[in-house]
Amino acid sequence: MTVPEFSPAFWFLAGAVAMLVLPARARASAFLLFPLASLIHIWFLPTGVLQAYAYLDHELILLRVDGFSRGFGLAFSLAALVIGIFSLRVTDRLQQTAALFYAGGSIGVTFAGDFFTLLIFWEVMAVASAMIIWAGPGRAAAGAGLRYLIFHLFGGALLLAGIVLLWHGGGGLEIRRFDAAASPAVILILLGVLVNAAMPPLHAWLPDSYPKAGVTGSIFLNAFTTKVAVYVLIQCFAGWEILMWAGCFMALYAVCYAVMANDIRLILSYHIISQVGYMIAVIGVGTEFALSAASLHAYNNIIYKTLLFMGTGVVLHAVGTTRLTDLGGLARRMPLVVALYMIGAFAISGFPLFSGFVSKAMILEAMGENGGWLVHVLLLAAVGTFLSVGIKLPYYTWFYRESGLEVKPYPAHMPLAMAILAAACLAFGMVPGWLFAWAPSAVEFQPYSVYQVVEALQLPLATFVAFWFFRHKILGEPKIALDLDWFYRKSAPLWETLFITRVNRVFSATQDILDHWTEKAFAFARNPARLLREVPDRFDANLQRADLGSNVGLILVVVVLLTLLSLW
Amino acid sequence: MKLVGWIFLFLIFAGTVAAQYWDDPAKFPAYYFVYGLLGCLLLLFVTKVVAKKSIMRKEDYYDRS
Amino acid sequence: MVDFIHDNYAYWAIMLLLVIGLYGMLMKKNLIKKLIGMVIFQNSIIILFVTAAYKWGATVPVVDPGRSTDEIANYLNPLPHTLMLTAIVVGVAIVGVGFAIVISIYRNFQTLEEPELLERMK
Amino acid sequence: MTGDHSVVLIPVIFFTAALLVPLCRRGSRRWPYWVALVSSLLGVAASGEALWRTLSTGEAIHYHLAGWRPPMGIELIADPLSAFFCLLITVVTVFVLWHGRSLVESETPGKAVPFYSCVMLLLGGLSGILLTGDLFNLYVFLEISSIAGYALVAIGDKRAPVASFRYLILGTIGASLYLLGVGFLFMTVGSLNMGDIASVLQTRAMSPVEISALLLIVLGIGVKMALFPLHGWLVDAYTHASSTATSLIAPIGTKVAAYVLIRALFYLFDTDLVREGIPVMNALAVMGAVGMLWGGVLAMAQTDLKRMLAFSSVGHVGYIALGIGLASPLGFIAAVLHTLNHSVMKAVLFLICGSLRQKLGDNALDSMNNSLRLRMPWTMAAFTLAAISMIGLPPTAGFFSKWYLVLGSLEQGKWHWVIVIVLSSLFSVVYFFRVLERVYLRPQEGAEEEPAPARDESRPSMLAPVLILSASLLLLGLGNVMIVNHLIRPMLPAGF
Repeated sequence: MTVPEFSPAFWFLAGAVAMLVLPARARASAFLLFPLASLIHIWFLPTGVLQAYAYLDHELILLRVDGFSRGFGLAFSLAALVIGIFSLRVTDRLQQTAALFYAGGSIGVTFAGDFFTLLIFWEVMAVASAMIIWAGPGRAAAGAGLRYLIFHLFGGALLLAGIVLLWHGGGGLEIRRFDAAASPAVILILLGVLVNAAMPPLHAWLPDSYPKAGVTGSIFLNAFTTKVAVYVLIQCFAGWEILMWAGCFMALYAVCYAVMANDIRLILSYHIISQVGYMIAVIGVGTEFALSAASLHAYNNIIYKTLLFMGTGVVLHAVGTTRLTDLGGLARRMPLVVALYMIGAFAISGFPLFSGFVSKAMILEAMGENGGWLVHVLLLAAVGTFLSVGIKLPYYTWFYRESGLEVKPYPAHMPLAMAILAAACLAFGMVPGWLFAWAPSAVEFQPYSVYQVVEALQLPLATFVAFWFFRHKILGEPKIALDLDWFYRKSAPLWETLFITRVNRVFSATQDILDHWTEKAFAFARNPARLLREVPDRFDANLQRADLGSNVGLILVVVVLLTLLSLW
Repeated sequence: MKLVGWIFLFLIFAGTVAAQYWDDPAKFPAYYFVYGLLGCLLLLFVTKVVAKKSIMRKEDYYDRS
Repeated sequence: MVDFIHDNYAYWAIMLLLVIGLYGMLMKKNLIKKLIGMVIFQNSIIILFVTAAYKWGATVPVVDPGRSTDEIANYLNPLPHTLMLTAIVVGVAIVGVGFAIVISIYRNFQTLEEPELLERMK
Repeated sequence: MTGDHSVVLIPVIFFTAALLVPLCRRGSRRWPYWVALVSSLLGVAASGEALWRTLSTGEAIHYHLAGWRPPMGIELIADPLSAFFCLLITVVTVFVLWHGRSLVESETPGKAVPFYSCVMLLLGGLSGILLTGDLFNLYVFLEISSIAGYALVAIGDKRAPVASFRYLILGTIGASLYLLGVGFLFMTVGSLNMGDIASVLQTRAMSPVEISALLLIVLGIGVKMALFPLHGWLVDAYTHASSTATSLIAPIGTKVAAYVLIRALFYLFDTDLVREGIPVMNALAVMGAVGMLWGGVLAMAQTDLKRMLAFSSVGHVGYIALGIGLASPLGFIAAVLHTLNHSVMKAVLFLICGSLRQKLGDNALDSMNNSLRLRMPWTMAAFTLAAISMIGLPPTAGFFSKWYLVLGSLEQGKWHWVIVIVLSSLFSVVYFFRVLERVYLRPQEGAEEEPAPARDESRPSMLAPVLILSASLLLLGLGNVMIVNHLIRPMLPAGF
């Protein structure tokens, strides 16, 4: 079957435009058409460079398909489709438009063949995702959205700088694997990508903003930005040994914060970082098997992470709060949601028979062969994952004690969307071959070895035992743990004074001084004795204007100066 | 938790130990259990004791200026 | 040196006019005086064109039986003079617009002294 | 002397309309407006036809006025560059007039007839500047358009006459400097026809008189273009003129001056000689760069939207000057592309200023808050798009001209310009996000008690041009490859 050869991102962009004109009633259902179209389109796309335009002295490649981009594209489209089902009740035009732009940007990056195209879709993603955060409730969302946007524009600037350097250095702009011998251009690109991958210390935007988006907003956000970054890392930076260390550090660092967090969406946000850490670590290994492991883990992650976020989304929708210290005892009121959530939780914790087990086993295998003792760091992170997502979150949310909160009914399409994803988790876990079919290269791997199963059972078992003995101590108090966003959030007034108020003052003073001295100079020319006159009032940007004579004088000075310079 | 649950968990544990021993007798059979237990305790110690003293703040920390 | 000054005396006069015009715009506070300075400045340039096109001993470009038409030096180039007619018209139009604006400034602020005007505009 | 009269038709249409407008005041009150609009549309058609013809044949169209051949007579020339600028200014005028139909009446009651007459005069003068092939004729058209400009600025608020007077004095100095330069050139070369002069100048080295002539022409036009230290008239004039007048003058006035600069530096004089012999190119680039920073900094300090945009104009004129100053094909492309983009962006922004002024009464930034987003969502969306384009984020139009500018600077290894461009983009992020933050995020005072403000969008005749222009920013951005290859590359002077 032949299909039109344009970037599937355009389905989403067309959808976003359609959202602008469609009436509210039709929007939510029409929303589903575009991811579906993209899904089918990607499924039938052949491999290779399919859509390219000559631009200046290089090519803009809008559509380049290989094993990785096909897999990521399918996963993104599926996520957008299922989240669309979950949010059938949403009527906010801004959010729906932004969501499609956002997904379109992600798919556009996935199929981009050169850095220039990538950059354009990258910025579309940044702006659209900021819009999604802004659609969240309250002032907290507004502030977090602005911080998020600034952070990502900064990341985009790093990327742009790297691309300009790359172009200037004569290296073509097509997306390719870079050698580990680092040039400034490549380092800048890496940093720009790592901002989106939420690599500590560039990660603070993620836990700051994701929990503040709306019910469906944070579900959307979790699926795309970081995974797109993972995709770019796979394509360009595979085999960079530093990523192995960075990824392990990232996985552990975020898990610690997740254990401390008191907000269930914050726990899951930190787990995005932690899971991306797994992928980055294995990208650092760089063998073909390792890259398959990274991408399969990313696909699984998109699926089960979305499932988990949907679970918390239902809680937020039904109860109105996501703080663990306020929740408890809700299981009887939403048993189906608890069951579906637990499937996701088991998947992320890597239980046998669930999808996470397969890809995690691949990661541990690849790391064990090449990374030495680093694999133990990942195991420790796995302990923390099960502790916070698998036990702490569900236990205090749905069991433990009666919170007495009122539970609003939630629409049936929410658990329906969750059920689709849960089915995928189970299917990929029980029949690993279905998962391997998505892999960019053929995978010869048997996850269900005694060694893997034993490890995957004993670790959570021990975690559960430890948790049970301390279960009354772990809940703690309604507090937050300071993360690196402290540096810019707490110091914002300082920066404002330093870079805005002061700078403004300096420049207004400069103008003041300039005005003053031109005035003085002409006053002096008129009557030298008047130099002793006092200074004019403070400068007001709106009202102060130099007199006409100063302007005429300025013209005269420029003419004379330039003529002298030229005729010298 | 009821006794039945604990017995069930112990059976799993015993099963894994046996399977591990059967697979590779040279290895310490409950290695991952011990590693998980110690790791979990370490995590709890770091996050609940050390962090509580250093980086935990009230929720309205950023709103107060 | 003296010759250089003497031979080009018309240009010195033009330079003087130009500087007077600039001085008026730069130093005078009254808007009318600034406008006068502008007119002087503009006219000095017009005179420059006229002067540059003048030739000693030449006559207007109307065929004169007493003068040979083969010798270019006998006749003036009429182009700059006619151009300057246009330039004068343009200048007059600008002065007209300038005066109209000055009147409306005076209506709005009751002054034509620039420092006072800037003060009242705040 | 062929039968094609479309070239001469463009100024003729406008001058005729300038006379027709006062004549038809006795008819319906709407007549002046329709005369102006229809003649602008005719202007669009004529210049579009000229542009299409010169692009398709690849040759400039020469029209000899009254049949007198140059160098005796005056000729009008439409080559891709001038025809493109003609099309640009007429199209912008159509949109501004469309938007201003009710605004002119409400903002300056009773002044509609002189207003439209002046607009037509302005357009006639500007199109004359663009089309003429004679340096003195250019001066005359320059002064015609300037006189109309002074009058347009004077039709504004209470302070407008003062702004207009300052504009008049400085503008006349600029024009006089230009005339002085033309005089010098005429004295040494003996012709006023651009083609003649070019053929003489490009065969020999320049004498000091010719160098001074070039400097005087560049600086005189620099005053009209509001190049950085010569920009004293611009800010007040844009702030105090009526909304429609500003949105007309701001996008096209300075751009036509930029055209004259391009014409003089790249077509009249030998570009290589200019670049090597005298520092005028570097001076242009430096003045442009300083202007970019200066305009950005002062724009950040403003508390009035219109004045802020005026300062940002100073900055963006700097981009064009920098592009010209690079004196390379990429710099040329950047300059022309930025003229196009900036015209459209500034038109959108100033038109929105007018819409806001009609609804809010003024343009003070302090009074803006998120009720605006609810009251005028479409207008604000257009504003956001234009602001993003001004900042220069892809894929909007503003990005690409900056991109070419960066490429042009890098090509010559001039890193400092890249830093300046990035810095000035950051400044524009700051001053535009100050506005966007207010419009989208800052809550109304006492918003809890009051109900959310109802939808109060400006009328369709004002909304439509704003939306079309801002949407075209995306088109210009996405189609920039086509524009550069098919439109701007044919303009490149022969030496490149």
